[in-house]
Amino acid sequence: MILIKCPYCGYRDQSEFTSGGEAHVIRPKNPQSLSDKDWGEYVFYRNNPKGIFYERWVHSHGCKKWFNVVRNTATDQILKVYKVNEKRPDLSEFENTLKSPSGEPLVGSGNFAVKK
Amino acid sequence: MTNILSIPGVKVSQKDYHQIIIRGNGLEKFNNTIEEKTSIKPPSKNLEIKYDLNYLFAKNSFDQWSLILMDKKEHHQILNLVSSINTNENMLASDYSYGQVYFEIEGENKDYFINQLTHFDLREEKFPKSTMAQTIIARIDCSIYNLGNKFVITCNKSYEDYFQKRLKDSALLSNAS
Amino acid sequence: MKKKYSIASILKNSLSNNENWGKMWRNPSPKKHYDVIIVGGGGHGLGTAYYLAKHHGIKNIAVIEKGWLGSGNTGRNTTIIRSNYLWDESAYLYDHAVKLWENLSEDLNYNMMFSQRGVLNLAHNEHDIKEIKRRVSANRLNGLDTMWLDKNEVKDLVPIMNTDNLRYPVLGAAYQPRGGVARHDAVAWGYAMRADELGVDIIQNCEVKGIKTDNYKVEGVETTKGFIKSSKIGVVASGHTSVLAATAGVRLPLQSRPLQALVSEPIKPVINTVVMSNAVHAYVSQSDKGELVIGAGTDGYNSFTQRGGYDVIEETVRAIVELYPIFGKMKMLRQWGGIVDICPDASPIISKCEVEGLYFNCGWGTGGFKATPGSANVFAHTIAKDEPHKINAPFALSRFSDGRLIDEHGAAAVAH
Amino acid sequence: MTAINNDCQYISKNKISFTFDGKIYSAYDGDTVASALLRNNVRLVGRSFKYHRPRGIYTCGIEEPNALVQIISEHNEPNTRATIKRVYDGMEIISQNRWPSLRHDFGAINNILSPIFSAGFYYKTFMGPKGFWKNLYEPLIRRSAGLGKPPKNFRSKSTHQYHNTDVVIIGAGLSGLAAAKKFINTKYKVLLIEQDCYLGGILKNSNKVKTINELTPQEWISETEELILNSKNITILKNTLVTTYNFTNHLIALEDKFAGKKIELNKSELTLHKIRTSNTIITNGHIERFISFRNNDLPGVMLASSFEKYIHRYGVVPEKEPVIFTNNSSSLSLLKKLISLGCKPKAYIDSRKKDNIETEIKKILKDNDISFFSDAEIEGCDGNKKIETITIRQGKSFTKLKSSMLCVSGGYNPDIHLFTQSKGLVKWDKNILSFKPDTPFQKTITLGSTSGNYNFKKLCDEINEKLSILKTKKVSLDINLNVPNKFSINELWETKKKNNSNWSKSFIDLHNDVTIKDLKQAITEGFDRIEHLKRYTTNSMGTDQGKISSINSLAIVSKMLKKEISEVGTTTYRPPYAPLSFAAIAGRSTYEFYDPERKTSIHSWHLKNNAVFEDVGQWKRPWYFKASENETMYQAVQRESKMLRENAGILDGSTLGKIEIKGRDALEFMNLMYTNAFSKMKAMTSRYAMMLGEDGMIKDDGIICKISDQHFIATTTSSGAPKVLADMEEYLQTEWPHLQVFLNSITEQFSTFNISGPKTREIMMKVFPDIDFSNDAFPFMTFKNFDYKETKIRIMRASFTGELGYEIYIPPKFGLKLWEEIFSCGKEYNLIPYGTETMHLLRAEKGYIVIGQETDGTVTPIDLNYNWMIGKNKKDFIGKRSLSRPDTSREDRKQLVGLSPINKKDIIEEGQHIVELNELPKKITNPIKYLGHVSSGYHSPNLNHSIGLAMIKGGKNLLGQKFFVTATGKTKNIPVEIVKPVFIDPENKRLTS
Repeated sequence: MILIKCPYCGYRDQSEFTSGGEAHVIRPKNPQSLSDKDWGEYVFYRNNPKGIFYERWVHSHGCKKWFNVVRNTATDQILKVYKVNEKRPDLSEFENTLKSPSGEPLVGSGNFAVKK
Repeated sequence: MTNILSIPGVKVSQKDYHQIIIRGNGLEKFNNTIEEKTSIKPPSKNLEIKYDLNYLFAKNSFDQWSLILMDKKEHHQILNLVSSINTNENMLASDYSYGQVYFEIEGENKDYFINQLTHFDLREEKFPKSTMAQTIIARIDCSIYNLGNKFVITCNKSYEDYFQKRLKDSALLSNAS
Repeated sequence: MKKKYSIASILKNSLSNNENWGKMWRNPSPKKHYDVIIVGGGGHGLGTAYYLAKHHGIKNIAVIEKGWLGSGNTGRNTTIIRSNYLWDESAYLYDHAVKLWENLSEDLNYNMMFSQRGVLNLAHNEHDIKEIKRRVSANRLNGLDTMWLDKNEVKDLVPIMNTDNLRYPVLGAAYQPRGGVARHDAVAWGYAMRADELGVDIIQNCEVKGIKTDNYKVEGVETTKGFIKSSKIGVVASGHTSVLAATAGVRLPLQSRPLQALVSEPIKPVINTVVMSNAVHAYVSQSDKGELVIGAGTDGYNSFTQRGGYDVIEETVRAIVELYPIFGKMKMLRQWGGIVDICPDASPIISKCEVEGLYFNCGWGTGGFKATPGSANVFAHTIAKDEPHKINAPFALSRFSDGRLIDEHGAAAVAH
Repeated sequence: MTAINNDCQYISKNKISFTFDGKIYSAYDGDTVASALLRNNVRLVGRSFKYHRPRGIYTCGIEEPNALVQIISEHNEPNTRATIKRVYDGMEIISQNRWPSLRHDFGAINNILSPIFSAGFYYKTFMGPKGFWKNLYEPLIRRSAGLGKPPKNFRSKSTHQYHNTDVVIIGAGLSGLAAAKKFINTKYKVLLIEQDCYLGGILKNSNKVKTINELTPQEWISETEELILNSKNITILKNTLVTTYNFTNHLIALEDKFAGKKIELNKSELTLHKIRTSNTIITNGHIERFISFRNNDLPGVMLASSFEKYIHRYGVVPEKEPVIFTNNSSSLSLLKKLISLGCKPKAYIDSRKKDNIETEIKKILKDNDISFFSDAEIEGCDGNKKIETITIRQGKSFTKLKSSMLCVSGGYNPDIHLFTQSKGLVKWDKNILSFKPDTPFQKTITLGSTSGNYNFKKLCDEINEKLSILKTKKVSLDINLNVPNKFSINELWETKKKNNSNWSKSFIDLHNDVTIKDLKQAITEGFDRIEHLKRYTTNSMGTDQGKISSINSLAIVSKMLKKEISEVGTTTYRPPYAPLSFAAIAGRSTYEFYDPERKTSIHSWHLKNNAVFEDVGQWKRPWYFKASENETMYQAVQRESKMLRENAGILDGSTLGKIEIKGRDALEFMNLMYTNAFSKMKAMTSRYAMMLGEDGMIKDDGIICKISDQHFIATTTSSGAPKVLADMEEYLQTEWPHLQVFLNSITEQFSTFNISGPKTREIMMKVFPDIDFSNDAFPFMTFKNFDYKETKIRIMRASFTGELGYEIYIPPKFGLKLWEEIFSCGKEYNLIPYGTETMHLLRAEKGYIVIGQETDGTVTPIDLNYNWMIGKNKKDFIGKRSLSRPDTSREDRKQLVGLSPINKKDIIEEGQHIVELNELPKKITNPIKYLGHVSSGYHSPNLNHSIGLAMIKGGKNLLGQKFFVTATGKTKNIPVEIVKPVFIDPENKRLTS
């Protein structure tokens, strides 16, 4: 169970939060002007990277505020927490621990527990 | 006040308080309005609480405050205060007087006791005196206020029976061993 | 079939000290070119290769697996098989699978231990009852064997269940007698052995690093063992599918989530039915070894760590103890997690995409194991003919644009 | 024969008695089941999993693979480790997996048949004939597997305790105590966790350490414990085992509160500690591993350090004249101990070359005239249900010895389980021939033998150095040993068999009966990945998770594959470290506390008036009220429904969600959130409104009260309330932060009553004599606020039954009083209370939908003919765009219609489907086409026939047509007519009367 730092309440157990999926997906200003495909993308498609992921969380059992998190989905390490109105941090700020898109990080995961 | 339980190092009682939840932007005009209506300056720091024997005023988050009034008041007084705050377009006050229940927990073992029911970190450096937190206690959403010698915990009234039972159950089982 | 297993072959080998068994599959180095490459060596992928070779006459096939065969969700699930889904499209697909399951051990001459001990889906409130009764009626019209059982009939099937003295009493259940469980590893091994016999190259410990395309056409895969050419690539990589799709510039409506499961220590048979519940969320069956195999819900966030939150384990065990108080005296032996790829409508995608020669079989979420033979069978058809089988036609990617979703959140039985 | 070590300080002299397989034995307070059985010379304690081979006690701790017993006196608890479980007076224990008795077990036939039960046996047979697997083979296999019997009636009172701390030290052995000492009186909050009831670890369990800082080990433990206890910042948890190491230093530990005592049922027998720490120090030591040889599972084979532990920790010498077989230097302490107790080992077999064996060992053996075999190994042992003879191989010669016990040491594995659970990386160490922790993933420190440091002299430096990252004190340890300081080991995993018999077995996994031969066969068959091997042979998948054997199997496999062991890798170590009680995991949040119950302020009245409750989310809502003891639900609902339409009824609607919405941009916000248009709506009026998801599907509904353009109150469904508020907050915070709107949930701040029926107005006038309830003054869908006694109330004219109706909102404190007042006023009008079921029936008569019944996440407002609710001129609202997708604008979507039976006596069942056939085949093989399903079906007491609402493909265009509805258990379908979905008062005369 990971520990998440709510920008307003401090570190809390993950069970107090709800994930809101990918961050920085902006609701289209004029949905009527979109094609079915583009609208479908907005409603149903979200990035799902292994590695650095920009995502939203809400402190649903606390202050009920939304915020953004940069997390490595390959290790569940939280790399940054920032408020909704703050600028999206650049990808270059974070170290990607994967050698290939579907690779494994150098931590004890699955069958990769042995240091070679 | 109702005594809920008393075991070595822990005493829990239930209180009848009034409460108003206030939403707003926290800017100067907001502060002035609140001070004018309540004669209390709202706390400005997130999670901070101001209190004395009669009231407890907490900033729950950047746009939300809870004002708990401990002294007995006519309900109309509270309702008038609520509507008077609500005359301001960009403020919302809701009367929370009777929809919440209040428990006071005191005694030297209160931290250990509450930590049977919540993961919340009660250590002084993480949850200092005169601050509040919203968290999960006994599986339900609660607010907890640290008044130094005691904690005040509030939750929705519909959970009153359940919450009382959980407190008593914890006391019984922690006492027994 | 070259390797023929039977009690006779076992006796024969026991005489030679079991030292002369043949290899289940070869360990080939990849060729430069294949007619079809399947990415993902789980049950679905190996099955696809098997059916491609067996039914569609394609022999030059490679299955490329990052780890070892069945190392993903095939080897990590709670092995429940059933087809009692609400919508026609799903019922057809999953029952296609159940029918294949019923003959799979004989077809592959490898015992999958498909045990049709019946599956119960419990109702704990009025809403559950309404949902289940509707499902039972729809299943009936689709020729499935689902039925409604009242509380007493449930209790007869599972005497240890606490039906009354709990927070959300058991009010009844849907029961599908043809449902059951199977031995998950055997599925991968059986398919692998027979696919290998038919000439399929199974390449383990070979990670696909990217799918190469040119002008919306696939050219091959870049792997840790070099580039391998192919004009048809089927991706069946469960949790990692969207990551691989991205290397070909294809976006999929998938989210990868942890899904956890656990087993208890083994005891003598005590529960002979598979029991699932949504409101008191857990599902349980007892393996032939005697372990209680218990499934939890998905965690609510994306992760590829194969490790979910402890709170999910706690939630599950709470539900188990609530429904079966005697299990309070049992102990959890192991817990583990897999990575499931979840679609917005809780139904899979078995589909072509905008890139020619690139096919996806994904989005099975929490329920992919039960579909393994059916999914593999129609996916092989889709790849061989370059058009979907009529069973998987509704499971196209286009449904996320035109809105023809197959919303199975109710039937998925796992809280999302 | 056993002997006693009278120096043991951990066992009291209080005699107790217990039974094992019905026979009474005596033991001492403090004994484990295993030490008590050994004390009584009992060696055979169980039967193995697959071959039902006789098994004894192999170890003295958590790693035990064999000695699992069933505790009859504790609700039949199965699979309890005899080596951990403490006995108490009157305890009843039986052995497992045998029939009819432990000595004469019918299942042992499996042992004779064992050559055919080779790896993969079940996969390769029983494929047919059809039906045989299900009906014959599987039931047989199931019955023979499974170890213990199921537990019996049981309800636990296990509790949870959360901790937030700076440092956790796992294991209070030598390293753990030394580490704890460094934290004495520092600013750190420390938890020191020990699985035993005494601290000391190796110091109390063995003879290995002679003195520390010139104190005896026991003196040093006592001194250190006292220092720790006096330090306010350190808490010691005894009888507590850390089982799970999660992300961000989250640990799970299980405390046995009744270790060695009879459990009292009204008390918490276990406490699960859920710990969040900043740093974790793992000092839980090492586990001795075995060596595989022929019949290495016979009762009497025991690990050497476990043997030593029985002597030290429990004061039992399991056998006075055992044979010792080792490949390393550590067995010296056992040798010394035995001799000091006047026992004499029968022989000492060391696989190391004579020159490599420590002089001290050789001297002791010689001085005491003990048979000594160097550069030798055990070929195997033989005997009936116990060791009788032991065969030693030295070069080409074989020696047979008679002895009943064989102590084996194959070296030690650092206990890396928790470290790998934490996702740390491990590395192979050639010096100790084992994996040891390498790169931690979290803030994890390993010390002492856990970290692979087997050198006592270097321990102090290691601790001081590794803990220097924290502000701690320096400790010094001056340790004198009974074993060589430099650990020396000779690689030996299995010994060579003399003859290659089909029946001879060298076990690699005792618990699951996996032999080395099985591993070989699996590799022959191509299972050359370690995880495949594990799954194919079930190696290390037993309840001990291969604690004493998994590294051995890796080593053996790597040799077979001619690979480096680090290439072979380990299998995944999965939590928990040791089997973890389900009751403890569940804690108190099960049974009566499984899910909180929410009650309205009227709950006590409902109870008094014979309400039967329905669970709606966490709420308890009256489902119906029993007028008499024998009244059925059907009768009650028919009665309530009829009474209401004739007179009046009142429903406790307090559970409905209520949200207060206020701010400059409230109107714009509401227009975006709901399908309806609110701009032209007058102040102090209300409107039925609908909320969609972005996919265009109906999510929730409710009544919106408009106080002004800046102030609204929305009601939601009872179970949808939290989600609606959360969604509103989400849009405000993340999509439209420019909108100035504030939200408060006020669900709990009001008791809400829905009173309706033709007599309602009279009742309301009586309750509130000052209020004008006339149609002109108080028209339909308006609301007003009034002073009422010491508070304020809001009354809205609205109805969900189709009758004249009002909703009253009052603060909960005054709710019950008003409710009672209404009843006393309503008495003369035959006012009745009614529940949710009657509400559902009445609204179905009126054709009103219920979220989650008519809708199922695939229904749009257009499908319900609710086009009028969609603000046509609104540019945008949540879900609007989705309504014009090809699939949502199809003509033949499922649409809401009413169903009326042609034969008025027929019953339309909810959930059944609408078909074109009047009869179904008995067995349906080809799918039958259907048009849709019955979403609501009731017998209407007011129409006196069954009615239905249904969602039917292209339903709007099928009005007046005849179809059939299926019926449970019948092939004959019910003929129905498709009608408009409204059965009562289509002109809304009653509503607006």
